[in-house]
Amino acid sequence: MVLGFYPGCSLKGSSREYTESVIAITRKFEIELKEIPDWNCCGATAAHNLNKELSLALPARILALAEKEGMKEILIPCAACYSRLATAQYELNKDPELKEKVIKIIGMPYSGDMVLLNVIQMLDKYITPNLEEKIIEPYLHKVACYYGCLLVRPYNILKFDREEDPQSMDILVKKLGAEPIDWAFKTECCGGGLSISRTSTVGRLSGEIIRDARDRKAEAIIVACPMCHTNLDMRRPEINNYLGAKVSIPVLYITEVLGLALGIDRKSLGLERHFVKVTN
Amino acid sequence: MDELRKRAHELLQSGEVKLVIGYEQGNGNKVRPVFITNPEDTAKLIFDSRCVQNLAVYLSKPEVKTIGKPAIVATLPVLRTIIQLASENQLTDDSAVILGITPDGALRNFSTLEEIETFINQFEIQLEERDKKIIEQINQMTPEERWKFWVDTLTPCFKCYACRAACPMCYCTKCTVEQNQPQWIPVPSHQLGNLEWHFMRAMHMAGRCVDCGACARACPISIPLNLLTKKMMEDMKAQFGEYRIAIKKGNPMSTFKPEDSETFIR
Amino acid sequence: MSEFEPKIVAFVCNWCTYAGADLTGTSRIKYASNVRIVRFPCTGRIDYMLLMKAFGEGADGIIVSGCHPNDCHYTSGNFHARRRWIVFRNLCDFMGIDIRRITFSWVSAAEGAKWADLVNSTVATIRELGPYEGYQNISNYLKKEENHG
Amino acid sequence: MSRIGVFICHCGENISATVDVARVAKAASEIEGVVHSVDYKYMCSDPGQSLIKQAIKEKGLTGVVVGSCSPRMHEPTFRRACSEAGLNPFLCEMANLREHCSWVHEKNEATTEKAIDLIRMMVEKVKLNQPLREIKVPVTKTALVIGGGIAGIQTSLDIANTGHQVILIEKEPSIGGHMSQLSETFPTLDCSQCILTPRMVEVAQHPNITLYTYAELESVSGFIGNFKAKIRKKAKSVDEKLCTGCGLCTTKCPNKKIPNEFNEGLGLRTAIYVPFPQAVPNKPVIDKKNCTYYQKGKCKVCEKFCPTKAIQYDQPDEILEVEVGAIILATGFTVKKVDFFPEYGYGKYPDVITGLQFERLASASGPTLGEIRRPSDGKIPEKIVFVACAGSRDPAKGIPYCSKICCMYTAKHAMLYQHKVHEGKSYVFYMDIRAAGKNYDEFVRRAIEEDHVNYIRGRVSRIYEKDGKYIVKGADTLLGGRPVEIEADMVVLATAGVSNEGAEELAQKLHVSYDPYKFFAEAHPKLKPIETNTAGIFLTGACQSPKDIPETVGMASGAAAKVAALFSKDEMTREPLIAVVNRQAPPLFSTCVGCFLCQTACPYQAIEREEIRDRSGKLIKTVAKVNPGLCQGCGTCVAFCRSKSIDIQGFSNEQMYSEVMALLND
Repeated sequence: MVLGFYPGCSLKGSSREYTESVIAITRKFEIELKEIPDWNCCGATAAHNLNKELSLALPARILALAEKEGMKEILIPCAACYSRLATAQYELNKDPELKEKVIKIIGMPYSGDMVLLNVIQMLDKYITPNLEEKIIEPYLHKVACYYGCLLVRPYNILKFDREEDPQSMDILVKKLGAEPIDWAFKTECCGGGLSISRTSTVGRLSGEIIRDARDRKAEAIIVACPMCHTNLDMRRPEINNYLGAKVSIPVLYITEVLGLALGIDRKSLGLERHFVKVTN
Repeated sequence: MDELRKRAHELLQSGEVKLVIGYEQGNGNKVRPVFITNPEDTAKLIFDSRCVQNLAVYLSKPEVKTIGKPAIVATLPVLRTIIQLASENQLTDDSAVILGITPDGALRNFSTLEEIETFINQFEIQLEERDKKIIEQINQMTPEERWKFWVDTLTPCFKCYACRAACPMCYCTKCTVEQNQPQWIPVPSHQLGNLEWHFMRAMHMAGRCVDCGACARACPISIPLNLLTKKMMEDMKAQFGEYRIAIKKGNPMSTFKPEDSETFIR
Repeated sequence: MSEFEPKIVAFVCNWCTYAGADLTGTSRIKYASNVRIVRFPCTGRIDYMLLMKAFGEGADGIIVSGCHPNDCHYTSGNFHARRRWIVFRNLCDFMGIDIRRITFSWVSAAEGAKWADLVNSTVATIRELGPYEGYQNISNYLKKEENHG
Repeated sequence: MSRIGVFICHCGENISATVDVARVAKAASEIEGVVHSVDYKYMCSDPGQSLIKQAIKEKGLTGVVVGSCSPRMHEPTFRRACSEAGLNPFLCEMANLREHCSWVHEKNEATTEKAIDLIRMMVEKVKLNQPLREIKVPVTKTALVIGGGIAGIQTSLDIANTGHQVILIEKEPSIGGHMSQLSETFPTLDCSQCILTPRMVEVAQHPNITLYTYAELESVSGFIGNFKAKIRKKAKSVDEKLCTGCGLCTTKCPNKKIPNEFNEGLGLRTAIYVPFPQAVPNKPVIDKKNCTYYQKGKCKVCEKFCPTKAIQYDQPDEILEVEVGAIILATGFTVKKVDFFPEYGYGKYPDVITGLQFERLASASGPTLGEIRRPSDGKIPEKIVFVACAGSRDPAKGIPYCSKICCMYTAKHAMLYQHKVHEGKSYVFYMDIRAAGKNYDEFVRRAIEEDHVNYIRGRVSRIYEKDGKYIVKGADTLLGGRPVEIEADMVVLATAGVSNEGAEELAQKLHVSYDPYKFFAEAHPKLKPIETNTAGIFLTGACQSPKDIPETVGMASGAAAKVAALFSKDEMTREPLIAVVNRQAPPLFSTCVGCFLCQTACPYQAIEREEIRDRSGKLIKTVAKVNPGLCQGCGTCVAFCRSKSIDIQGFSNEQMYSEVMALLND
């Protein structure tokens, strides 16, 4: 089976481990990921604040390229990219006039019927049905599933999971043997786009998330978004500084946890690339 | 065919029915409807691909009703007609014995209308490619061209009302065209009278037409009348989700959905 | 020859649009005088054949208006009417009857301004389209015949 | 031959300033069939009406057209005038020269032309008008009140006190409704039950009121003055005549762990139970779903202990058929439960409760006997947070409207808390304080100023539990949106008031319209807030929209007055503008062919089947027949009938046709 694949910038840079773990898993289930050729920036996070047409044209071009390749379904692991592509698809399908305009801008035919999958949707659709027999090492840890903002919002566009108290990752990690904690920070702000510009704010916002996960005795935080990961993992010094304590709970992508349960080696999953060490 | 004759014979012999409505060999290569009351005459019955006239039209004729309970040779369009008539309270389970003919030509007995409904539901009403093409051609015209097309097409009509007589759904005892207080449809067969007659006839068929083609076949000057009903059927399918003949569903024109499209309403 | 003055016939329901047009009056909002209102109890009562008759008798444009969905005084007359209009409009279009000349609308008893606006824009549209010669020609043919007879 | 009189009104200058009335009158006089045409300054005035009456008598008019204002304004006036002069009132029509002509057009030739057209239209119509008789229908002077809360109680008492019979049905085992659950009432802080209980007893004892509790409406047919209702009396499993209400069974029932609905789940009850001590009737019912005997076939403890042998396990549901002349809907409302709010804990935190639950905690008859204690551990909360607008005014939650009562009861709750827990600290998160009402704002000010409740203007984004505290995260928008966090011991959500489950179904049974939130819709938002669009069915209380007690009681009395007015006569008249299926001489009998597609189109189920039989009883044909009592005259069937067999009086095919013809044939 072949799935279209849109990595976006993070998965080629700061979150290479996310890409690696996604590929490791799909390979295990004989799914080939075909990268959309000549892909461009999805427009996150700035474009839609500056220029609506630009913010729609960028994702539209990506989707048009995928259509040209004959793809019917594409995987978008990055939550920000997923949100942008899904939003553009929704906006353009809603407004035929705008769609015509954007088609003119990108200079390519675009139909708008591509099926877009975030990583959890992909796992639910293609992996979990045949998962049980393949689990070698159940992930027997208490974990905090952290969804962030873009994976579940806005509900009326994505129609994926409930936006205030999402459950999809919790259900998935239970299948892997983990015990998800019940907590209130699943969709709290991690500081998102301020990762570079205002690290102290990230320290404070992500700090509150880490604090609650720690207090509730989570042994790992599970994410499905490169931004979440960057802030919770790479900005740990700032977080620790804010908390006044050293917290060493690792932050894992859902695909990494899955990979561990499937017995894939740490290196293939990119676990060595984390700032906060992932111990066994 | 033997089976059909045998069954018809049985029915008349036993007195279960008083009349068998079927087809017989006519002049030349033509077939025509036959009304058999004598068991011996059942040998006249034939059935082949030439037998396309919708016999259900006779079920509501008073002349037929006075004879007694009929049995009727019923092809798919006839079966559809029977269900539509039943939905309009014109028939019940006991009204007639149905000598069903399946699309592959086999005799099939139905004991209840419900059974017939289940059967016809396997065959959705579909337009033939030829009709689709003609409708598409008309759609492609400008409104002015369409207007001219229909005025020209309908002008030769001389209002013989054969279409009405052949249509099994036109069973009103007093047709609107025969009303003169007010005079809804002008009597003469001039352009306006023709247009309004055919327009109204099509509207009366909305949600009721079973697409048997009887009206067009009956037209002595071959006006493709059923293009109107066919087009309407397609439109209704698109607008209301389905076009299905059923006993209890409620006619699409006398029911509604709160979410019906209203993009054309300001 | 003087400028073409369209003849518009409005078929409206008693409870919403007729009352809405009353409100236009009490609010003294001015609109084009080309329209003549025919009052029906409900849009559900409006017979499509009357619309045909109006064209046949020389109307250049038609307005059909009633209560907004869920506002019908009779609960569902307007829903039935809407269904009928959907089918009617499609058939008109297929037969080349100029559907631009029939404006369907919902005008509530509180929408006096909307009524004025509706009439004005319909008059403007019809003015641009000109007299409905297509329909009038075939009905003049009728009158000719009658004169013969 | 028609002899039509045309009367053109100047309406002071309202018409004559833009329309050349004299010319209109002259043009009218030239229309075929018009024998009299005049204009006059004020047609609706006494002398104006006399002109009409005089002409009817002197000229022997067979029809009258008054060209003046909207028929919605003066049609009754002119029809009455005609009637007084001996002309059938339905032979009078009005042309709307004011609202539809003089007021909306400029003074010019075209406007006068239009006025002439409008007159011509009506002259042609009136020529075809038929004399009609008003329909008289008898009135059954019994009212059916559905719902036994304060609305139903008040309206029942008021109707009963006018001397008419009332049947009151309540789906719960006792009347009382939400008001009986309340602790104190705003803005006076008097005890809710103390003021309600006497009325409940009065209902039970009133000779004109028949009370059925544990009963629901099954179906309704008929029309104003003549409804037939089927009522399902659910089996109580207790013979009400034998039961003395001693209560022994309820103390002996072994199944004691059923969440108590009256206490909003904060207490427990037995399977055989009386909902609360002051219940009316004060006799128990068996809750079959939770009864061991019904579920497992064994137990019968209550039967064993009952001293009067009142327990009847095999008692069936009973269907009563009653005839009533009016129906009052008083079914009330409900509040959203906390599980509606994932961000506030999705119902998983025991100490995050609804306002209605707080009422039970604060009530002396409640599970804590009036002490404010946490449901989880019984501790008295030291810090309590009230969240107003929990769901209300929140389009994202699908509830854009204001629930109206929450601001007031939240202030009351905070006050009650402060009165009971002197050292406690209370916070109210609010969007706006809506305290419009007599002594209402003063009440809220008292909470803030005298009882020192901390009001914070802002919304709560999330509530989560940490170390035994509930962290309430919100914003203080008066401090520039500064985030606020309060570690509370208990949180009370003023959850949105919503329509009852089953409201939609009930509305459809009664053919009453409802709004998108399933609250029943009034006939006119301002002038008919009590009537529904279905004649003879009235609304009262929170089933129309959330409202407080005084407003509910006022509305209930209003509904009672409407019913009393209806019952003040033995017969009522209706306009005869209804549909009729034609009848003709044999052998046709009617042009109707009995396809009955009109039946599904009729919003009122007014179309019946009539079987036409010959002398020997053989069925000749089945044709449609309109029930004149049910038909409201919309005419949907008329436009639908292919053979034009149905017509509507007053707006007949001929009349409408001739109007169109008159307009265009010039």
